[in-house]
Amino acid sequence: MNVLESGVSELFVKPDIWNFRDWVHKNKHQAMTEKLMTEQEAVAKFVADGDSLGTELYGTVRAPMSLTREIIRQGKKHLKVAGQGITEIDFLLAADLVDTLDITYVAWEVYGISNILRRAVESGRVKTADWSNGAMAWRFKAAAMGVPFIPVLSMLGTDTFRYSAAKIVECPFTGQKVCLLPALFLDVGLIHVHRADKYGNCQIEGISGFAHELARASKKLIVSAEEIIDTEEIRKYPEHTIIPYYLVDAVVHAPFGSHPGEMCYRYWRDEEHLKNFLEDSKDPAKTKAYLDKYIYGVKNHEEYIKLIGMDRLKKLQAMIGGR
Amino acid sequence: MNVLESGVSELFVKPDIWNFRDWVHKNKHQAMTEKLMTEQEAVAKFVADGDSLGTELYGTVRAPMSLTREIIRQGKKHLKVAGQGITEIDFLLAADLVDTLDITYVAWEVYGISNILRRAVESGRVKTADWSNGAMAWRFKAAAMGVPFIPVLSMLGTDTFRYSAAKIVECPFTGQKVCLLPALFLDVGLIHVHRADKYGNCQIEGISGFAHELARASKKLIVSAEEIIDTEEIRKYPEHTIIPYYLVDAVVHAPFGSHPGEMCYRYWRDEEHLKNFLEDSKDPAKTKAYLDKYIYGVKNHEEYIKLIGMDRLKKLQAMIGGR
Amino acid sequence: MMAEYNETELLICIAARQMADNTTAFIGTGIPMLAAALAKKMHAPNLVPVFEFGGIGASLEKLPLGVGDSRTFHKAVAATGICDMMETAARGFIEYGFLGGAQIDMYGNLNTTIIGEKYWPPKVRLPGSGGANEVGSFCWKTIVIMRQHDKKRFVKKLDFLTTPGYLTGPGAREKAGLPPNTGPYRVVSNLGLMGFEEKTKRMILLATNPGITVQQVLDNTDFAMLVADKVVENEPPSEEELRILRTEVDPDRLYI
Amino acid sequence: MMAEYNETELLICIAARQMADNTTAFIGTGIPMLAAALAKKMHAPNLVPVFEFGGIGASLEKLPLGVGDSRTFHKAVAATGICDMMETAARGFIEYGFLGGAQIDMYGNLNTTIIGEKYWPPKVRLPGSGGANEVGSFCWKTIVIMRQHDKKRFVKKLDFLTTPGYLTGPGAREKAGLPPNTGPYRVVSNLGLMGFEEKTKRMILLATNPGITVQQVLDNTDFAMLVADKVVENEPPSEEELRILRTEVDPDRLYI
Repeated sequence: MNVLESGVSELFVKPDIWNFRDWVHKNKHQAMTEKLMTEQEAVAKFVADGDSLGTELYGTVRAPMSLTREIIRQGKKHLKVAGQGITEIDFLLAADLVDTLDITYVAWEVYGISNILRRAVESGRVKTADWSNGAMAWRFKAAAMGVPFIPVLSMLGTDTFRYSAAKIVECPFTGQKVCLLPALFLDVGLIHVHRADKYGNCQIEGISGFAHELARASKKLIVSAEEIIDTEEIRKYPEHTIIPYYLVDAVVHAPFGSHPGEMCYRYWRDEEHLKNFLEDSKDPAKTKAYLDKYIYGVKNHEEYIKLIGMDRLKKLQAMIGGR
Repeated sequence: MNVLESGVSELFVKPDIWNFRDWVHKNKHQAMTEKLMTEQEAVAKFVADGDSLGTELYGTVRAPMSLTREIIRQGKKHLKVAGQGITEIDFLLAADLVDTLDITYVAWEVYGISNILRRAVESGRVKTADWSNGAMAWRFKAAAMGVPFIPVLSMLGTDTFRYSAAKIVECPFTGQKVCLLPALFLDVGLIHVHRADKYGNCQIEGISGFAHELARASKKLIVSAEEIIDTEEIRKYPEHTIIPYYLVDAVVHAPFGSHPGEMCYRYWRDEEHLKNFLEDSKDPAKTKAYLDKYIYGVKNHEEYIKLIGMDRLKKLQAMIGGR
Repeated sequence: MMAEYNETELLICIAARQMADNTTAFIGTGIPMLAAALAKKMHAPNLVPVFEFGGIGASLEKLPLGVGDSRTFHKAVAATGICDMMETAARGFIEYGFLGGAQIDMYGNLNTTIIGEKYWPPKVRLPGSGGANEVGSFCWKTIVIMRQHDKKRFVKKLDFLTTPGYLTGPGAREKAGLPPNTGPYRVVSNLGLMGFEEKTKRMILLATNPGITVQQVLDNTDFAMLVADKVVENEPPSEEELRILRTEVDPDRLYI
Repeated sequence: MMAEYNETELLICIAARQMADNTTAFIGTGIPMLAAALAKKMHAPNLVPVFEFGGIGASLEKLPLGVGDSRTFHKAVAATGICDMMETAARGFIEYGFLGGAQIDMYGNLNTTIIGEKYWPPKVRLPGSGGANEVGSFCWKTIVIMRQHDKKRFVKKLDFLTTPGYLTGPGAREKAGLPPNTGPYRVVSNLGLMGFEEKTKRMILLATNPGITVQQVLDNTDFAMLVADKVVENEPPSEEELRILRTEVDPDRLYI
């Protein structure tokens, strides 16, 4: 294939579909098996040093925060992170567990840029390749399709393309320029959902972000759920299953698993907590103190919930909008 | 782009995304406007001779049969049909309205091959290009993504590829052979759904086939619905909207719109009617008689329903499984 | 006393026995549906049927009439769409794929598109690939059902190669760009059960059906069929298999 | 008597006025959300807000805090995902796109990635493209909000071209492979309102904000800004606009 232009950044994860297929065939259960376990068990079993890792959805929104905290607690390091997010990426960077970042956006939206990202990248500790938000989602989509790349018409003409690892070719049907994005197959994906059964069949309410794509792009998939439901419930509305069991390796029951982020129809985001962390994040020592208190200082998600306090969490529940 | 091999069939519809974008921008409403109309109005307004046309789902399953019958009644001809189906394709072919067929599968599943297809294609009246079922769905997916092609790893090594209009190239990331499918942008798409509001926001129960993709691949989209619901219902469960209003040009209220096919959770397929048609289809005169009776002989879907009879339809309702 | 059975019942039973428990299987219309339902009720209760229009893990309490009908996702664990199913197979999640064909060659390649020498207009137009091309490309093991074993169907050269078997032999799938370690696994016909020889990827007779000789199979095959060192005879349907098939799987006798 | 207002309120009002009724708009965090909500309550009741993580046509009764939060799809007509949204824009269904940036050049190209000369390690690491690259590539008309109009932000040369404006001038977008007839439409800053000259695709001053002179705008712009033949003065926020903004759009004063 005649390549007109290539992005100059390193391709941190090679788009090897044959390797993915073989891994799946050797390691995943085709039948429905029970996968309920704790965060500790799931992370110990399915996250390894050096893994490529992706989280969904987005820092303050339906994010797998209890899983992220457990990864930090267990000190899984040299991670290759697919960086779309806020809190979860900030945490991983602050704990110094990240080697490379396929970054599209790490910041606090209206509250501004991430101080932790700045320190991690400007110091040269973390290597980056840049992509657009669409590009990252499409890279997962390519992996979900089981193909090595996917064509898109964005990224073109920009430094975002130039400092990615994408390629531009000429379309053999129309002659137009097309940007090819390499599929992003992850070693581990983390997704927080509203409901799952013990086999890993999952339902999500509201927007689905890139859950469909990331779930299918992951060799190992750890799901945390606000609620564990009976499989009969799943079978009653099969069209609501966004993640079928065979994609899933571990199901973790994690009420308030997205805290300090929100979970639509369940609880609103903890604005005060987030603002305090954002303030702390300006200073490395205070950032460390935050991690010490909220992550290293608690044994597990249950203790974290106790530390935050049910009164506070009930208030967040009361603040969330209905349908 | 260095093409290793090209399918030899004609590309009946060019994958022109710029043309699609311009058409959409000039002709579609961005705001929510009321689109309720009859089959007659919808087909008269939005189907033209020579159009490329696709139907979803599949002959005997949630198929837009009332719309298909109306197209035949109005004699829209020289159609370029995306051929995945049974009854609806047989009807269009029998009425001699089809010039070209991007075919993946036209047959009666366990009841065997289509006699009407045989007559239409073996006589040389209808030109064909062959594709796999996945390939056709992916061609719609490419169009839905707004790109001119999509890579897949099927079709390779076969005559199905050779007599398609696809191309094989070398992946610039991995060096492996990849089949590129041209996007299939349709002039008109027809989809039958369970529920729609007057603006065209649609919900589908059960499997969604390729509704997501075909809806997004169509310049003009006509939706028929078993039930017209209030927009408040749509807004209550926005995650159940598979087709948002802006894709839709016409909403037709068509109870039993999939007859003689089934509609999951609503009514079972009319086995006797289908078997009789299948028997009739063996003979051109009898096929014509069928069309005369059930299509040309009735003015509209309402009359068709009367002809079939509510007693019969109620029996089909009683035969369908629950959840 | 041996139970009486017809040829369809025999095919269903032999096909059902090929599927291991705790696996996923891409199911087509007809015999594969019955075979999957029977297997689930016999030796493979945890078999997960997958249908190309989106049904995953249906109960198969009632027999579907088509690969998209509501019975393919009745009490299923998921009901998605065709792209998701094909892509699930593409990513290596589906063990078995069931296929049928008008013609098969010695490498397990299949024709379901046309009969005759010319593509268009063809002498006989068949249905086309449907999902077969993806099933034959992506599933780890494909099982082919051929109801009629004769020289017109087990041919030296296909009129049209719709769905890939081993193409032209060892290494050909990989060379064409198809996934490694995939391909035809079994062929179930009214005369016997065939597999594919490891080295040559050629079709090899493993077992004959009750009352059928090896010679009869060879006489009804246009290409040079390999023959296993020890060809066994397939067990006829057991009474248990027949009872389940007739009273639970297809009580309305839609297929059998 | 003229109502008092702050700079943020002015920016919101001017941004809101740029959106026509009966259109779709791709909405980012902050000012675009307030502008869209205000426009809906003023002149554009049928404006449809679209958010990148899947919210389509939300009521915007309560102000979202992020582009994925539950308010972006509260009472929405659809709640899908990021791919669907980006692809909807790719197919030409989205009229307006709202963007912001750390730097903008005379062709409306934007930088939100790094400050400094070296990509890695950079002097200052900014958030990255996020959805901006797709918004700037696919929406028909992009509207850029620049809260601070000065020479460090309205620059001759970007440190990094994150999101495409007109790139290097007329025809450059098309040459790069981007959709025809798209690109930057308006730039709303604290000093004035800019557009892009038809022929040269260069930024052109259309209107100054109340109390701001043309010369002030030019003095605070590093590149040679074109100036319209007749530069008008933007109307200050009306009492009606301010009332709605303060009591209905952002009663908790999260942003204003």
